[in-house]
Amino acid sequence: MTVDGTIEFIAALLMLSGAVMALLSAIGIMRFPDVYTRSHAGTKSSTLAVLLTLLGAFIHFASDQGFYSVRLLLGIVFVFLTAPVAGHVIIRAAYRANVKMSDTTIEDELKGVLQQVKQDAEADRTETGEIMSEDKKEELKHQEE
Amino acid sequence: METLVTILAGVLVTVATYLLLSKSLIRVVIGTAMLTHAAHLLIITVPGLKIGSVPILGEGDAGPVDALPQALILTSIVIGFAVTAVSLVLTYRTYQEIGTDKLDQLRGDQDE
Amino acid sequence: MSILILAILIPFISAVILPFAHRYIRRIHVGWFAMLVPLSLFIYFIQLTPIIANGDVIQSTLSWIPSYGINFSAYVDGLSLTLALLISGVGTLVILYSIYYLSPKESLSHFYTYLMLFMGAMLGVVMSDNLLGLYVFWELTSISSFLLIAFWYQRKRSRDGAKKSLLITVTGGISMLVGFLMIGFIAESWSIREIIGSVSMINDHYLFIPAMILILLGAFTKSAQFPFHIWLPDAMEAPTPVSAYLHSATMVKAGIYLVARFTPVFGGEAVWFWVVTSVGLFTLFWGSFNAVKQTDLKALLAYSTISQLGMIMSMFGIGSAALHLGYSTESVVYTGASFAALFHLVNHSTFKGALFMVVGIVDHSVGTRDTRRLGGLISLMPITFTIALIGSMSMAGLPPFNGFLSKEMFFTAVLEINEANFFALETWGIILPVIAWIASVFTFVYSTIFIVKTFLGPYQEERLEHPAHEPKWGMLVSPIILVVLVIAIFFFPNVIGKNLVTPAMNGLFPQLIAQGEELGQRIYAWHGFVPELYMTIGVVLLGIVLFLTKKYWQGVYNLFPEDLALNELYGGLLDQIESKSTTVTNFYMTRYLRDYLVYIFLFFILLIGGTIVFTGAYSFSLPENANITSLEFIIVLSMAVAAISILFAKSRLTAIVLNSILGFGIAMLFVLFSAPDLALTQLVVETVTTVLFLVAYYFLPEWEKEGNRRRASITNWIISIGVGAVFTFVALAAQGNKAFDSISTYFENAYELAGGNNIVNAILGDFRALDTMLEVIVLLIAGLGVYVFIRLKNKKESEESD
Amino acid sequence: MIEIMLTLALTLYGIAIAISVIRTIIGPSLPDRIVALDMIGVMLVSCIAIISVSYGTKAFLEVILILAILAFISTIAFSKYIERGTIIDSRRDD
Amino acid sequence: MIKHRYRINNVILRTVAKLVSLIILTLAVYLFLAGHHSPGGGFVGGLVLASALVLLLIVFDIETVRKGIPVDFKKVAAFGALLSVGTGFGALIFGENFLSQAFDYFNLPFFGKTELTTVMIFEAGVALVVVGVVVTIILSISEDE
Amino acid sequence: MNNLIAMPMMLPVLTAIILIFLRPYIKIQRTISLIVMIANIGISIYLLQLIQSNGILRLDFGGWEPPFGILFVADSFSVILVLTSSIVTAICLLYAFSSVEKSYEHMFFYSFINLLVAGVNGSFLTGDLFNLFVCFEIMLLASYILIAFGGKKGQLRESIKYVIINVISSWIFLVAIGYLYAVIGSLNLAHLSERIAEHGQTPIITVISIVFLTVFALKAGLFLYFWLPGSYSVPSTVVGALFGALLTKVGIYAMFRFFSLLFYHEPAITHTIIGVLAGLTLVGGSIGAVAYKDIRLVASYNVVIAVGFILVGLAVSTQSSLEGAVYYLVHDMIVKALLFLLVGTMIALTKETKLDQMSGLIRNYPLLGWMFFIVTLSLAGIPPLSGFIGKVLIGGGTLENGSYILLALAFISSIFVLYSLLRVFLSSFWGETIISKDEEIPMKKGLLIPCALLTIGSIALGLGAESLSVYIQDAAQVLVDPQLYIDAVLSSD
Amino acid sequence: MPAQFLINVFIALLWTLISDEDELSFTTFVAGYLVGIVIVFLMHRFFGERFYLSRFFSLIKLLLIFNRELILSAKVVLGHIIRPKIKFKPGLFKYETALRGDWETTALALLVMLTPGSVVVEVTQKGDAFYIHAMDVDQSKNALLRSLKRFEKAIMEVTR
Ligand code: NA
Ligand code: NA
Repeated sequence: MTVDGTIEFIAALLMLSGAVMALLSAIGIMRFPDVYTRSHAGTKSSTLAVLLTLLGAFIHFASDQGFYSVRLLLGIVFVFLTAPVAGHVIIRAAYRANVKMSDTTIEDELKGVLQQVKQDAEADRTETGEIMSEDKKEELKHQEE
Repeated sequence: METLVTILAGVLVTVATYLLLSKSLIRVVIGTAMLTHAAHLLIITVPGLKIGSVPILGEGDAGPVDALPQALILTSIVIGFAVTAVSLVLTYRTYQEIGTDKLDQLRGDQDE
Repeated sequence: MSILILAILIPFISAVILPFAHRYIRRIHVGWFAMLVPLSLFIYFIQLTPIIANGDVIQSTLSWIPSYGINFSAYVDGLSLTLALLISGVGTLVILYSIYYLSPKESLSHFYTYLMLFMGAMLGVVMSDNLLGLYVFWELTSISSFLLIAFWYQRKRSRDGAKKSLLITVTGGISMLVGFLMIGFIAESWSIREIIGSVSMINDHYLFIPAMILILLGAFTKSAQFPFHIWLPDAMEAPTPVSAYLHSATMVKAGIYLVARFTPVFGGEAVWFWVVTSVGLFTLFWGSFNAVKQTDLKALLAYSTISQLGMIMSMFGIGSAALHLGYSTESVVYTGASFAALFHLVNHSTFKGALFMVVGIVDHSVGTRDTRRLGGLISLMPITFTIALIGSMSMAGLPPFNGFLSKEMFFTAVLEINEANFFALETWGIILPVIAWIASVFTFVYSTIFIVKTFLGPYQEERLEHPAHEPKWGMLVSPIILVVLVIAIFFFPNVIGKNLVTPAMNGLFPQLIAQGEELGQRIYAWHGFVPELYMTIGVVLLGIVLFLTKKYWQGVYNLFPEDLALNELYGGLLDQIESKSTTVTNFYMTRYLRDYLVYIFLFFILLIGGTIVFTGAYSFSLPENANITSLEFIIVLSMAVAAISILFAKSRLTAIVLNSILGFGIAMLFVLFSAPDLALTQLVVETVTTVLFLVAYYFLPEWEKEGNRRRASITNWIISIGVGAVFTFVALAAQGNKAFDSISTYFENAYELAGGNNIVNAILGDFRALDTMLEVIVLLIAGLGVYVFIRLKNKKESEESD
Repeated sequence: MIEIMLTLALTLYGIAIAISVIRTIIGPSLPDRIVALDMIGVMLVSCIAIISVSYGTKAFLEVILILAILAFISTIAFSKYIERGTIIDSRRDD
Repeated sequence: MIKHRYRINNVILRTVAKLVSLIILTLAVYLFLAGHHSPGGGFVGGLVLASALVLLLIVFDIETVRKGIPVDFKKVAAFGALLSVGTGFGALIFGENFLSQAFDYFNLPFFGKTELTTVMIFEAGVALVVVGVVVTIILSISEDE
Repeated sequence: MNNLIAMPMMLPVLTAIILIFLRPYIKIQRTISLIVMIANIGISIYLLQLIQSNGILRLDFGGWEPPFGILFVADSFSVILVLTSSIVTAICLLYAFSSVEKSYEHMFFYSFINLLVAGVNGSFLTGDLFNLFVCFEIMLLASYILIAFGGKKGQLRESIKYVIINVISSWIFLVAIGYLYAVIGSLNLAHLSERIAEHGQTPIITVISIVFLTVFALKAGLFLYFWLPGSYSVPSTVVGALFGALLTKVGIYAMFRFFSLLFYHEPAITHTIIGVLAGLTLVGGSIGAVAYKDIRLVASYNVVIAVGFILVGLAVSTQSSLEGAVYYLVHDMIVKALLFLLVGTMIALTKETKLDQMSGLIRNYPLLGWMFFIVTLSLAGIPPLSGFIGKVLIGGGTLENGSYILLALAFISSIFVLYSLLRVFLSSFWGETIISKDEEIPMKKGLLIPCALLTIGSIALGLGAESLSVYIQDAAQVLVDPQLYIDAVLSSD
Repeated sequence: MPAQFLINVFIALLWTLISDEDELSFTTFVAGYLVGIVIVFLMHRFFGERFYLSRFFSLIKLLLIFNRELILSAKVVLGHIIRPKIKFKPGLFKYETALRGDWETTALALLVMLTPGSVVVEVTQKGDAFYIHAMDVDQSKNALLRSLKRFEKAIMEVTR
């Protein structure tokens, strides 16, 4: 195996391991009990997967075509920058929208603090035309099941 | 692949048609958007799939794929967006003025 | 432009000018100006008589649409001239009469405008050689008649009468137009003369008889033949001068004229003979029979007119038999009927015009036309009575009045035709003289009623609006002139016979004339003791009996409510059409979008599916397929699943999330299929659309369960799958039937041609820049439109007021 | 060898995506769906990278970036919608 | 409208969004310029630009964005359309067919051999319309009372 | 190079954009719009002359030769329609000046009108399949906005249906383009025609032609007209008039173009279907026209009838019937605009919409009444008004072709036309006058003059039919002989 | 600090011009920049400031720390995923941070969130504390707290 060949192999390996990571994350979002834990798998393990894959691609292009793709690097940066924020925002939304935590959850320090906040949010939603009521009904129904 | 994609387009058409036949305007609007997807899949399939490289000169070894359908689809995507925007806004204005988004309640007066 | 054309145009021109004359020259009654028109026309036509009597014709053409041979080609022969003289002559008298009849408070300018329109149109009808030109004028007569009937349009009865006449005559007119088109099509000419010239070539074309029937429909509706006569009594809502002019002397004669004019075309056909003759005869009977029971003098005259028109019609029918026989001695026998018809045409105009004017005078004088309130006017209105007497005696067919002459000739004709042995006349011929005779009896009866009920018997002033008195002299002039003619024609019938009727025969039987047939006849008041005379005597005797015993047999009319039924049929038909139309239209125009979409989709499925089956487009081989990788398969599958799941999504947000998956999927396919630009655009547009949905969701209600009944939902499924299947099927068939390579290899030179490596971009920005430019405009419209939708709101929704 | 690895990688990604699609469909809560959707977006980014490698073209690199950006924007939008019901405020709230 | 009785500390999101939107804007410009030779062009450029604005609108609010970019987006769209259609008419001045585009290569200081084409103007118009319209639509709906 | 050909579309587009910047200046907006329409009239007339002397003209956009680029093709058929639409629009604009609310005029009203016209003219002129789609979209988008301009309940309710149905038809259009491109591999109409002729109109092509037929049937209201009455009766008067005059005509135009230029090899299938649909349309339209008392509905169903009537001309496809159809198209555009303007004016003056709620208007508004009477006659094809010649020629065509049922339906329908409008005239204009002189809403000259112009137009078109005949024969010639079109487009010059 | 950067660029430009090649080339510029770095580093005390690239190095250090944490905790999460039975105990706890300002707070939050197994749910109004949802409070809370401290320190090296 030539040097180039080796590098390309490494690149491919990176990509493949990224794929494995992704698969595992996907399994995670299937298996985990509530949206909070699922988000751990969903928004972040997959980040690593992307990191590996894009890196692999970057290396591949660099060795194969001598092309250092700024765009790929930028992509990596971008995913790193945004993925966690996305996770944060979803979780916050879930929490504020009263999505139940799994029964195994052992502490919730935010509960007391946000009680008032939640009530306010509740009031706001009804005020803005019961936009959420249907969504929430659905959730509640699911959680009952 | 071509057949598969065409069948997918067919499935989208079926689903879209079903949505179009519903009472709720929002469903109908989503249906129209889905129809557009199906048309695009059809058009992209026309010249045959995966038989050329990207239609950028100097990229790839095989000759470029038929670029014309792509140009058409691009135009259509943008038009589709415009139409969706308009119908969405109409839907919401209708709801705002008339108080329903149910089409069976949007029949209007009978003349006699 | 020749004087002839000008003659037709002058009434139209004056129709435009008269309102101005009315407005600016207040001191003189506008009718005087109007009268100048027919008067001068009459003089013009009179001086043409010698030429025409000589056997010559005058013609002149005004091009209208020469490219299609549609012109106003004026053609004057004896037939045309006869009618033209009637139109202008009676026209002059009627206008003179109207000057005194109509109150100056009426909208005179309208009246005379309509009248002028009518006059011009009528002249056009009788002088047109071009079929389509004729049709133009034909419809104009219907329209001007409509306007005149509804002259007092605030009255419901006027409007109804006008509507009825217009609907019936225009319908007939349209039928006639189709007939014209057919005959023009098979003869390849719009010229009646040329068509006559080619009759032998076209008369076995399968459209020949349909064309004949259609043209006859036009003639029958216009001439108020049974069962289309129902409009004429209602048309009596028009001012009396109009009734006198249009609805007895001229317009209703247009149908008669048409039959005469087309006799040389269709005359030899049995269908023509029987249809024209029998419809005419039945109308003759039906009109006279019904006239008897009328209590309104005008209605009586209306039915009388119907009857007389039927008589003329039937005579033309009988006369056409001559063409069946061709040039022979026998044929002259039958042409006599046509001769009589033409003669009666003139006679009828004189006495009927006079009678209508009498009714107008009576109405004007005492304010009613109801025979039950009238009576005993003889002493108070002696001149009027005299006129009425002469008119009705002529109408009844008694000497020494012109009606007698033509009626005798009519009897001769029906007797002659009874002898014929063609057209199955051996069997049915006897019916003709029988009906003719019976009808004449009733004619005698109603003529008697007209005189007796109005002028004899007790005078009941308390039942009248005003006490009876003779009218102004001006009103009497016209009827007097007419009755003078009634008598004059009796004594000098051959002035008319030789100068008008005989030349007019040329128009009916040009083929026979060409072969040297002599169709002119001398008219005699006295034939000796021939069957005709006995028939007349019988008419008088039985007529008197029937008149005297009327109250005993009047119950017969209750057995014949059919006339009413016809009217009811008309009214019922209109009501039914309206209400059924509403029902039918409401049935499918549900104003429910789903139903409309169902129609569209069914159309799509059935028509396209049907075409596939019908053309055999279902046999094709699938296109060559590229391989499918597992990723591709999964993506396609995921998209399908996501799409289907949208249908079951319980919240709209779920739906839009799933829709986003679709968007991602499409973009991914674009990547897989080497379309980076598309993938880019798709992604951004998808996201922006999603945002748009979310923004709009704020204002919209959460979606509810559809709550469709099971059946509706099954229907929806069937339709959806049908649409999907047809779509897919045609797509596969199209891909499998690739016939040509795409033109797009040309674009692969994008760099040399347009200086760009990105072919798609080069297409969008250069090769097909117009699409792009316009698409940008589409976007612009959407943007501005959304802005307008949201900003332009009804401040205070005052529902539906525009 | 490398080709097989890439194909395998794509297949694994495909399976991962399929699983995420299932999560999107079954929910149960809306945030669950958003999490899954976000994940699909990010995984597609990887897929495109691999496809670029296997097709040997640089033409999709922009797509990668754009997809990453848009997945982010979508997620933000959805989350804000769930949180507030409105995704674009008229006025500053702080 | 919503009365904000509870406050969300959006610091993470806002901070990242500022950064991200810079990246997106740069990318938009890049896509626009690169379109002639690689994927991109007026449409995509405009759309990406618009999506950056959408991000800012979501993360911040209309008031803030308007203050930051004080233009009438309807006019932007119209101006873009004017540019695009204008190039069409422009060709008439040179006696060319409507919408004829011209391109040539120039040696410019610093840029070297550069291709300048009227398509650029055309595409700039396209991009402006896209931005203008997308933002107009979203703003119009969002601002509705 | 004939850049002039682009102007009927491009001038309105440019104007529309410029007017956006002139938003506050209503007077200027009006003036410019009107000037542009008048310019278009002039250009169209000039083009007609040019076509007479030089044959069919074309403009290759960007200089790209067909079949690769997009081009506009100006033959007599398309230019006649452009001319008519420009005239109608100019007159409708005049009406708009006195009838449209100020607040609308500030809301880019004239821009949208210009864009609508641009879309219409573009559709007439384009020689490219996909470009036709785009032009349709411009027209449709503008119509989506205009139909609901003002945002009244009824408008929103109907416009949403209108939009959805048109979105679906546009979709079918796109799909059809995809199908055809798959088989033929080109987008240029002439090139498509050439290739189809070369390859033969195979079953699949016939099937595709029916897909196109579905699209155009929807747009034209051929058989699939159920969307039309609702939509056409809600917009403001001017918009309604433009819709009635222009929109369905574009669908009709496309049908004529496609089934004379592309899919003319299997008339036994395609043209028969068109004939059946036309017949059914005549029946449905006729029934609908007498079914309702709302005068806007009466007018709308009359649009439907005309569609059926004109399409009879295509179903028959003889030189004569095609000439008749072109005549009738021109006539119908003018007269339908007039009808809708009159109906709108009646409603504006009485604040009523049903014919039995109006009475005796002729006393209050005599000129209006007489114009309505003339429009009634004209639509019924009564000579010498404009409908006559078209009717005669189409009738003649059906005879040549032996299509007697169509002949019968076409002519019976004109009785229904007459009856439906006569009902309005009798009930609304005649009868007791119920509006006294003091409560009478004064008639604005600005409303009357445009109507009068159109009325004169109908009369002039009827009497002066000959002056158009050379152009119309030329138009039909191209429809009969597609090779003329192909040669003009594909020859390099 | 911007001054240092400008000087560096100036040096790079100078270098490019001195090289006197036929064309202006990017690689020469980069070489010049590298030379400049050395020069500026040697002279940065004259400007009385920190060497501007020291932040850069701190940043790299931060990244390295982060990567270690990332991999470690990814292992944990993945471990949970592949374990046949799920038996972690999630929880939500408060963490008070010493960091201040938008950028610092954000950076820390990003790092916390990138670390699998922990998500910031809310930031307090003052921005002085996070509410963190951890996937397995039982086992990894302490480890998480430790890495948080490390992150804080590393961030401060970059920003202050
Ligand atoms: Na009334
Ligand atoms: Na009425």
